[in-house]
Amino acid sequence: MSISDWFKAREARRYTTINGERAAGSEVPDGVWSTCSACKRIVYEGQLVEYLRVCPHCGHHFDLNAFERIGLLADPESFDEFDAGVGSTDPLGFVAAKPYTESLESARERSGLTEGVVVGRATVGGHPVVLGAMDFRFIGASMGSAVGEKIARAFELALDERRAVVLCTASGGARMQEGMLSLMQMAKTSATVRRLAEARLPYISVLTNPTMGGVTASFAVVADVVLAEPGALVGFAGPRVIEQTIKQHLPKGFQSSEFLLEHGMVDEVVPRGQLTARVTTLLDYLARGGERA
Amino acid sequence: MSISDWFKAREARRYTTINGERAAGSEVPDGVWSTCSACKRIVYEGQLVEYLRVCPHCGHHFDLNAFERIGLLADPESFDEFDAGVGSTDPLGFVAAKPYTESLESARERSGLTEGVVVGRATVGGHPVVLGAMDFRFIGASMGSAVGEKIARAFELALDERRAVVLCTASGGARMQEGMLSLMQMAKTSATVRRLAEARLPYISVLTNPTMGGVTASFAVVADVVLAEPGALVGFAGPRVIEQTIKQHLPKGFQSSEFLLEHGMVDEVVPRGQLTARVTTLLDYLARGGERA
Amino acid sequence: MTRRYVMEFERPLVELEAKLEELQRLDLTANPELVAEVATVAEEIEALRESTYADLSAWDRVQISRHPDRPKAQDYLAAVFTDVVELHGDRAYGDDEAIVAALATVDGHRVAVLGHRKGKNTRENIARNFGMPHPEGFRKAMRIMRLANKFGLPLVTLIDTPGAFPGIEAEERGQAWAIAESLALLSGLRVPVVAVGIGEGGSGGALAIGFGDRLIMLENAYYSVISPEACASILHKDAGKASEVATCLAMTAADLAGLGIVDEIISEPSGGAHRQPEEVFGAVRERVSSALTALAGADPNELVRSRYERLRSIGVIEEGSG
Amino acid sequence: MTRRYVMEFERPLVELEAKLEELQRLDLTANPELVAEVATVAEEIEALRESTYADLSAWDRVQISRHPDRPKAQDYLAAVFTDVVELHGDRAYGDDEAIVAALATVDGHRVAVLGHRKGKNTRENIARNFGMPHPEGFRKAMRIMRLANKFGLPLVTLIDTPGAFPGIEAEERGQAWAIAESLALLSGLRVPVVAVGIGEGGSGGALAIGFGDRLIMLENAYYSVISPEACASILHKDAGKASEVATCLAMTAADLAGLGIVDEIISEPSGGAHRQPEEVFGAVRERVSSALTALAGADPNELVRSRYERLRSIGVIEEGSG
Ligand SMILES: [Zn+2]
Ligand SMILES: [Zn+2]
Repeated sequence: MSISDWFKAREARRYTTINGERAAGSEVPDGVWSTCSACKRIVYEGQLVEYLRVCPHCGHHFDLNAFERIGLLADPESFDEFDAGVGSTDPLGFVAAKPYTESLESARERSGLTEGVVVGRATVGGHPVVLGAMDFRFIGASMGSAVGEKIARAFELALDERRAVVLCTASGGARMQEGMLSLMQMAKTSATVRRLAEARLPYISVLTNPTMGGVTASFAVVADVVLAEPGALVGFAGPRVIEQTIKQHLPKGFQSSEFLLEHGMVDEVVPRGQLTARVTTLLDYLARGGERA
Repeated sequence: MSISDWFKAREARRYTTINGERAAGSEVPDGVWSTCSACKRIVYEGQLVEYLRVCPHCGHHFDLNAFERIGLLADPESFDEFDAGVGSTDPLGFVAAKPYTESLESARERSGLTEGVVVGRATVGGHPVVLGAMDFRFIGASMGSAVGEKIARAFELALDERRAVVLCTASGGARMQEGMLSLMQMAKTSATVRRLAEARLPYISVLTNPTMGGVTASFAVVADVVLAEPGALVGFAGPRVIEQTIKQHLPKGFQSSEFLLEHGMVDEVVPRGQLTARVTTLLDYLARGGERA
Repeated sequence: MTRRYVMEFERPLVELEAKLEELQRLDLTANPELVAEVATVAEEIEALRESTYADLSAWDRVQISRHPDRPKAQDYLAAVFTDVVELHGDRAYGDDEAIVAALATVDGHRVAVLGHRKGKNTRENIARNFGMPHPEGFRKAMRIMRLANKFGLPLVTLIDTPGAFPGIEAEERGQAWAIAESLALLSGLRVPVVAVGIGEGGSGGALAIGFGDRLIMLENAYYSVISPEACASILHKDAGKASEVATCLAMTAADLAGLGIVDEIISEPSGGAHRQPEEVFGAVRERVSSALTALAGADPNELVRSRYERLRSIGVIEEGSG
Repeated sequence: MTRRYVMEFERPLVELEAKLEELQRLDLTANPELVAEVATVAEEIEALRESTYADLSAWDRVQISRHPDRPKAQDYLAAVFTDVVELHGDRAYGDDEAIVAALATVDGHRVAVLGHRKGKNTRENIARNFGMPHPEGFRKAMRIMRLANKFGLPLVTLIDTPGAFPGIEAEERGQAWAIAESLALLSGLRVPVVAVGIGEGGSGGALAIGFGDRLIMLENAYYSVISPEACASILHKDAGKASEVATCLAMTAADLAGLGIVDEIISEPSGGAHRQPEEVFGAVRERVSSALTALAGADPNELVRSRYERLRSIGVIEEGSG
């Protein structure tokens, strides 16, 4: 499936089409619209496309899926996916509430993806990169064997071909249905990042909403430059786990991108509209080094 | 002058000999004694020697001069001083309140030293090292050109002869009478430490009372293992400067060795009686590496 | 008498033992009819003890791994190692007592040691945060990893934590960042790394110091991507299903040996390591020493390469056409 | 009209200028006798202006270096550099606004930039702590030094701080440790380092990012082991003697060029850089670019060696017999 076909199919599923009923007191025409989860106002599809799925009223960044992210960053027609068929199996025969195999199946059906991350070769601002994006719709883009394997291969391929790596992360954490096989992906992916770093090839990560747990605590944050989208939730422990542990409510904005910036954890919070230009400029510095521009 | 001669001459000047008068209500015999600055109790010289100049009543560590420190750490007869004649001059013609040359002269007279640090070859627990100790009596063991030069040479010689470095620090900071020549010694000495580190030769520093300012913020703390004597005052800014800046009193124990341990800055607070054994054990690990003991 | 800590699965046994004790306190000469009963109960106890400790479930082992009397990292440091010098601090923020770092010698091998450190009592546990490190704990560990690397000291790690601490300050100071950096650093150390699971192996906080060229686990230690309670409350909305989930998660030493993640299992005395600690210390000393001997003299590039291959091979996937 | 900030040594001139302004406000056609006086005052002003700004003492220059309108690091970033991407944070504790870090391009040279950052007004100065970094500021700087080193980007530093902050939290988080580590790291970078003194060069907090392969200073910048006020209050028990002490400390660009510490001096417009910032920006661009061009392509080992020799040669000693 080409990216543009994929986009169309995806969007078709996503929009709510008004059937006669209108939101009370508002002037919604017949057509396609969404409700902003932050300001609760209605946003028309045309606006959303124009604003890269950022709410024109309040600036809230709607979640993007993997191919939307890639479409945003990759130079036109430059993305060439690899390892699209790599998927997790059910090595532990895991059944709790429902079988893991069922979760995998329904995730594949709903998303059209084999796993929670999409990786490929691309150029960004003309720089050859390995570009990857996680897709939260796939079991929360949790990292099991397949996500870990695809990330590891992405870094290895970048090392072989002397490319930079650009990753957009989004994940609920480790995929518990694969037990320790899943936890060990944290060490495995971090080890591949280290090898890229030793080769002095740049790695830029873009933390998007939400990036939590074992993904944050491994390959997501050990990049040369760490960017974050406005308002993304990023952290190690989930807010509910923390609240249960410390028996108190968390302050507003806790674990947001802006909170992380203040605490020294990310280089910059970059609005979506500026992201591609920013990544390009960073690659100008890091992928070409210090010779004259 | 041999160390033992030096010790005798030094001690002779240091003791207070009681002339008829006795401390009220105490049973002080004729003889040699000191008053502990921490608990104000009287300590007899015999006890002080036995306890390595640690108060037998309260454990307060009396300041030691450079040769006392060296005598404590070096294997008997192993210390061989170098660069004893290196001294600061007065490159800026500095006069404020009194001429710098006068300060240098009187420091030399009082201490019997040419400068605020003594360095030499030695063995410690059988390990060949470069051993150095600062002497607070010499203009507060402040770091001017000569202290910086002696420290730099100490690290260079250790590098040449593949020795470990063990330094006991004590300093009021940079020697302001040498202006920027003094400040630059911070960069110079830190650069020599870095070279030793690149050669994977160990450097152990022992922070003693007081170690402040430009000495703390350069060669004193960038050691592989940082030890501190109990109750030593160690920091960057002096307590009075901080109090003036923040307009409040400092908490008790602020900038003490124990405070630094709690805040992660030193590896261990080691009572003087255990120091030589501890440094020896550390050298066993670091100077010999990981082969079998 | 201190009340004995009773694990769930031991309860029937402990109740029977209590009954026996009660019987024995009676004057048996005055109650001759009880003599037989005492003998019967004693026999029952023997049988029950055997069955109780013979076929432990994953959840039983989780309880043993959390037993308050179970030997802790500092007990191993005292019993298995000699010439121990503890090193403190991350040189930036604090000294996290939930991580212990030391230079130490085991059976003649000079090494650096890192471990999660739980307390033996409430006071200690509060100081050590129940063995749950903050970021500065992992940063202290990284400092010691670099020291070991610099001076060619092999690294031995002792894994025993419920997990990295989930708290406000831990997040503020970059818990995820500290763990990730530790993983990357540990993967590239040019000295042998021997990791030993001695108790709890809770998620990322365990993994941060919990892998290497060898992974040895005590029989009743666990190592898991998530605590069974948390897993149960997410998947079943019922933490009470932890026992069931523990089995699914394949978190015991035996499970992990089956998955090729654990290299060696050290068997424990019946009932757990706390019953005969000396026996366990001896076994750990022997296994760690053997592993260090086997790894000694390895070319650093080869060590890093083979550790990478170890990690790289973990995971079960299928390759579809995409 | 905003009240103009007046430096001590400018006061006589400013008073005379005020007088002239007053005179000019009068109706000179009604007071023809004043015409001559206006001319006289104007002449006096010209003469006084020349003498005021001609022979500046060290203390005068200290005041210029602290002038609130003096161009700050961020002004240089905006005016001298292009394609600026600011990078934030130390990845461990915070983002210290008293240090600015960026990737930037100067006259075609892609570089990393570090600078002390003061504010332009009270609000900014509070956020930036008047340009006095905490340890996390130096740790951010170190992170960017490592980044520059990794990717072969030369480093340009802009020095402008009263000093590292002397406060409780700064000491708690290891102010001395952070500075010392920064000194050691900077000394060993395998990329060209060009340091530029643009304002205040206060002690260890300046030095932490304040030396390299070239040290360029603006004419009225200072660089000193201690502030003249602090030095005077220690040695004279009288901070009022700062003016006198400033001369003793040999802290001006000219003094330091004489000592061989400063390589180049960029002259400033009469009265200071704030009078004609564009002129200064142009000169800084040109000198930094020249220095980078001269250092470009140098062998990294040679760079580190020659930087070491530079540092190593600083100091004046006598070699006695001991
Ligand atoms: Zn909105
Ligand atoms: Zn005392």
